[in-house]
Amino acid sequence: MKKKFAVILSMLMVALITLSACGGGSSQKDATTSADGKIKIEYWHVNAETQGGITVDELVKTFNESQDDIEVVAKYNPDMYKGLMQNLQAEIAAGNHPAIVQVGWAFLDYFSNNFEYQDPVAVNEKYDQEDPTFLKDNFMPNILDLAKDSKGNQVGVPYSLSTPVLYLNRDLLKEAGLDPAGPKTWEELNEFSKTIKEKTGKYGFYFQEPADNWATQGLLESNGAKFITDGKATIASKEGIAAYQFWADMVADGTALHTSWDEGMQSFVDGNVAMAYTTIARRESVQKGAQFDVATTTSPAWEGKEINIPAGGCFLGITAVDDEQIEAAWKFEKFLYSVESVAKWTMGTGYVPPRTGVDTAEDGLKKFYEENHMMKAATDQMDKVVPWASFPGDAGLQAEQILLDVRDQILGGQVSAEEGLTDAQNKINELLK
Amino acid sequence: MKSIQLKNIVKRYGNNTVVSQLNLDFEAGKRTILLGPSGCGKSTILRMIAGLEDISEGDLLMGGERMNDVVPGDRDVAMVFQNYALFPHMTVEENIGYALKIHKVNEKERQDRVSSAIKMLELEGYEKRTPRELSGGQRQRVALARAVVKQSHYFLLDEPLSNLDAQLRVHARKELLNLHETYKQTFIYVTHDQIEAMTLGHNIALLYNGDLQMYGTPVDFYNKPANVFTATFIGSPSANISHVTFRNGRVFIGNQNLVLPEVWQAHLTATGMEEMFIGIHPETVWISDTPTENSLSGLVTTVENYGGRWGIHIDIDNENWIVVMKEDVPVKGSTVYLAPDFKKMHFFHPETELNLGSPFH
Amino acid sequence: MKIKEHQLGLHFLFILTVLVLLFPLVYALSNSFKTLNDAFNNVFSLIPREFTLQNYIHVFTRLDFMRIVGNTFFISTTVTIFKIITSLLAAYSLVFFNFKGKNTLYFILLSTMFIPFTVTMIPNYLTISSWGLGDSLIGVLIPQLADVLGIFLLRQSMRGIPRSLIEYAQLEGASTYNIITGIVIPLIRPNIISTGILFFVNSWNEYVWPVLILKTKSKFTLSLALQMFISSEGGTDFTIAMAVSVMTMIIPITLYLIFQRYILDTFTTSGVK
Amino acid sequence: MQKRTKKGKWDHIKAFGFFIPVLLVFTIFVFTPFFKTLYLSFFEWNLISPKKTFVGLSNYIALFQDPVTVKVLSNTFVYILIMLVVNFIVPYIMSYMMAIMLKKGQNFYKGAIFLPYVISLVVGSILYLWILNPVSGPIGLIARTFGIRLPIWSKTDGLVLLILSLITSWKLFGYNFIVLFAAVNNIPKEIIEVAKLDGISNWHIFKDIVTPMSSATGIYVLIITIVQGLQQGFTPIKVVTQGGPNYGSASLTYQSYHEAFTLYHIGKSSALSVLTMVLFMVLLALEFYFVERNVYYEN
Repeated sequence: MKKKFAVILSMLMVALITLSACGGGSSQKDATTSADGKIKIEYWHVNAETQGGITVDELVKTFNESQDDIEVVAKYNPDMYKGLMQNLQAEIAAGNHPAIVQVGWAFLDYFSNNFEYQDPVAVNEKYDQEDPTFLKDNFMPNILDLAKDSKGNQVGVPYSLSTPVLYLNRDLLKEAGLDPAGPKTWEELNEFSKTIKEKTGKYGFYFQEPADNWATQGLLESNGAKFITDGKATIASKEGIAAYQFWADMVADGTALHTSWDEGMQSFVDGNVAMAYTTIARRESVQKGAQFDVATTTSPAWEGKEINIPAGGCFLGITAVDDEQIEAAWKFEKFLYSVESVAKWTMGTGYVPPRTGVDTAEDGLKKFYEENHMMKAATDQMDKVVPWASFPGDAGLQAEQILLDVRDQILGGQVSAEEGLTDAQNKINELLK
Repeated sequence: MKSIQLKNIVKRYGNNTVVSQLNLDFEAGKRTILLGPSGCGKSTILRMIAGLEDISEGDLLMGGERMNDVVPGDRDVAMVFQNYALFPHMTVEENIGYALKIHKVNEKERQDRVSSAIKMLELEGYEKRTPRELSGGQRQRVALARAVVKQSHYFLLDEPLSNLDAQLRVHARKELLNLHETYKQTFIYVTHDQIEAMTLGHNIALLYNGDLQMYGTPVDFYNKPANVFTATFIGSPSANISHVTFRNGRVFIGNQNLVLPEVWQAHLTATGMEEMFIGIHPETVWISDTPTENSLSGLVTTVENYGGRWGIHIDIDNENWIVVMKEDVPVKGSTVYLAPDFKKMHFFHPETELNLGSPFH
Repeated sequence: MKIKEHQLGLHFLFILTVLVLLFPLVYALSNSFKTLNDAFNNVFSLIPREFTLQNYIHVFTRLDFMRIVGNTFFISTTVTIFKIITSLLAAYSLVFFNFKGKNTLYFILLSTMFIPFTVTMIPNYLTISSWGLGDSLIGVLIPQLADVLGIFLLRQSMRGIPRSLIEYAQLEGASTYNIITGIVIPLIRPNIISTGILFFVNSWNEYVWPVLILKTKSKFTLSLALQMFISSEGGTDFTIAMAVSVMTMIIPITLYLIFQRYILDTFTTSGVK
Repeated sequence: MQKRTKKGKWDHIKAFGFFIPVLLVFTIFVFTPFFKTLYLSFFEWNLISPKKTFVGLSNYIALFQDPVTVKVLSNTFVYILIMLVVNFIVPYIMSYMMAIMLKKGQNFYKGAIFLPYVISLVVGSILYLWILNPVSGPIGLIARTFGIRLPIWSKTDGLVLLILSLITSWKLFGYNFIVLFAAVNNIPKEIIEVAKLDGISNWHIFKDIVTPMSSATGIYVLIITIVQGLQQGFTPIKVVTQGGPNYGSASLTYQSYHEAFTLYHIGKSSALSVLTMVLFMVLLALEFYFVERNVYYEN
């Protein structure tokens, strides 16, 4: 009897060990070549089903069908670019390398400082003998520059490009007797909001509050402030403070809603907020939920000033390390940047095409734009796009965090914009030393 | 049948010695009772024999073989637990057949043995019931059947009747006797009840604080208690013990004295002691309400009705005695005169409390 | 008369508690049958303005949902079986054997309940990855095996078994194997079942770890399926998320309803006796 | 027949052998990581860099100088406090009401109240995020019909702690309730009947008879509430507020997750985890002191 028991016990152990061993065999050994001898590369993305996940699958499928010796495996990373960066940290710490990853703009410098990556222009030249200048030929220099880090290295190629636009609930605007075309300036937006609050009792405005400062940068820099000047934080300039205080004042007098991104957009979509300033990537979800006459308009300007809005979204970085993988990664990347693929990407997500020649091409987006007026606001302002302020060095993420912390303090009314921003600026510059 | 011998057995839990240097023989085929108040170590001894407790020192011989390190399952003992230890998830039948199943006795024989045990203990008709559907008495019989069916040499019982009510207990005692007469195993029975011990035992081992107080037949226990403890433990009510002084052929109790018969005088003089304990069983004293020759006088403080017998509590110069009588009961507060039966009297050593012996035995 | 009012008040209190606790479930169910538009604009009504199965259809057509359920089921079942066996052995050892350092060992194991999972997360991720188990179902389930809850619960229930039953079996020569399979397991079967269900449900609801480990769609579990419809940038597709939530809840709730009595009994003895 | 003998140590070996599977997984996935975290708390590291810089105690010093630590600690204590009220005192009183006062419907209430315990807290958090949306959720809309604008709780210090605790309690309430109910229900009815005959009020019965007689379970639930609250409280924080506003809802557990996976301060995160563990260990010591030592288990 005891023997029987010992047998069972040891079977249990063996099962445990083999379970782990088997798992290892299937997922690890052939990470680079699949069973049929194909080169297998991983494409890491953040695109949930509501944000282009469907299109990613289509694109990968099309590409794999067109290739005999390369197989792309798309890997979804939850929790956006931050989540992807977390997973990448851990994966690389464990000694594995995906081939292509989406890197959020806020992580540009962090990525280039901490990860091994391939300069896409160099890869283009080295591995694509037929078309060694593909990137230079098809990308506007200012767009390609978005993916340069603070030291001037080309870290990747812009892929998902978004800009913040102003969403309008035209029904509410009309109800309050306002121009349904929406405000053109921030000052006007303030007036609109006050009227809406008085006439309808609802919130006039919601300014997006995600875990980054992308739209905030647009608000401040359009007023003439600069997040970063010569590698130092300069956010607490007169203009920066004024713009921030403007937002805080709207929250304080109850015309603007101060809440989390999802809740804020929920309230816009169900008609409790008249105007929302957020990314064009939300277009589809807003359109699907809204029961009212919804429209978008270009980012408001400050009276008499130029609009400066940062590019949102991500670039593609090549993290493959051996030649075979890099070459395969390039082939896939080139496929993603073809006119057809980019068009598909825009239609599936609402991101603005990063390369030239897509907007007007018949097989591109011409028809799509004609049917989707809401996209127009985003494409119209592409010439105003500036790089996302990415603080240099290892402390960049913490600098970003300091700005997020101060946002809650200022909007919550605990400190004035002047105090908050000055303090944040000092802290960041202390870190950047 | 085989005997069990304990040789210099010691049981310790940490620094706490529960059984010290115990030597005991359990005669083959005889019923031996381990008797004693709770905490005296009697159950521990039983469990050591069964192998459920390790033996700290000494030898356990079963059938002449040293068994200290043999696993319980191979000691060939059947045991009945105080709470019966019936498996609640098995039927009566399954419970009884469990041991046979474990020992891989073949199906046919198993059935035969189980059904004969069931018949023997009058459990027919209850085969398919689970223990919780049985009465206390029935459960006790299942536990017995379970032990019987094993046909082992040794039969250990740990207070098997303590969960039964008084009437059932008498019946169950008789049943146990019948069982043993049939199978004649070496039978060890743990109890704190002296009546059970007296009625069931061929031999009784009385324990107190892990020490053997007396080993003997039930008759010896009453007639020749080995020491004060034994005298007070046996009998209901137990023996009256008083400190006395023996001088000039008399024993002095308080301010009174009794003249001892000559045989006693000689016997006690030979011990050379003056101070000692006297032990007198309550049934061995005559009481009268008029003064008699060579008697003690005392005041009746309480009269208890035992049903057909009375217990008379008497204060003899601050010594409290109990006397049992059947008729002519004195009333509370009256003065009575006590004349003990000198043949049934015991004297004990003042320090060791050992029986000083009797010239009548 | 005072007594009656008193009972009424009590019932009111308990019904209110039940409503508060169960409202989210009803809300999820109701919204999973609404269109997104309906969900945004018809907040109050628990009955959809236009009843739609679109959310469920979407989930099933867009995702290989049966596979996702299968993956989750595989992980939860495996975790449950292994944990029941290992916990049973450990608990048996704690209750019915005496050995040096037993209490210390139990103390140490019990104290792991108090280790915040953030402590073990990073090193475990590295371990799993270095074994080549990143992005695999096995990688998701293995670390879940280190859980003291089962030892705790089964130890409690085994303590309820009268020692004499085990002693009797030993006396009859039953081996440890016989005792465990023939006596201990049948006697505490309800506790084993409910502990198993708890393991299953906890593993089923596991969130942070699978989301950290899994990346390939064919290996997704329900937690990731839910995550797929929540994106900060693209927005949350609320009604689809609700459909996924309902699908996620169905199995634990069904199990609970079937074995409710066992589960409640086990927990009523998991306290301190 | 050859008799098997107890081979002195065999039982010990078997007893220990039964622990091998458990010890194996615990060693790999709990004990080793535990010491690794302790080790990492003395380094500065970002999880991927091949270079770990030994910094001695400076991570700990930085923690003690950081005002955020103070805030997170005080949040944690507020969470604990709210949990104790909502998840310990309330179910204690309610279990008394059910066991002693309520005459009918016990089984239904028990079953229904326990139900959320089997449901994912992630699902619960998402649901409550919608239901409790102060502008657009059902409660917010009702309030508005009365002309009240609810505070935006997710951005309001203090209030955010309360709401997140309530969300966590939604899942854990049932378990605590059931366990406490069992303890209260196990008190011999005669004792309470005698008290009622003597005209003692329900409150006094609860305070003077029920609480002391169920105190062992009471303390167990008390400690489980604190610890589970802290562990499970992580989920709604992560799903709903990500620690905001300005660390207004971050607990110790969340903060060490945040330091590690948002800022990649592995050293500082580890130090914070160690600090959290010390806190937990104190609670555990209390648990053993009160529950395991002072309680007599019948064999």
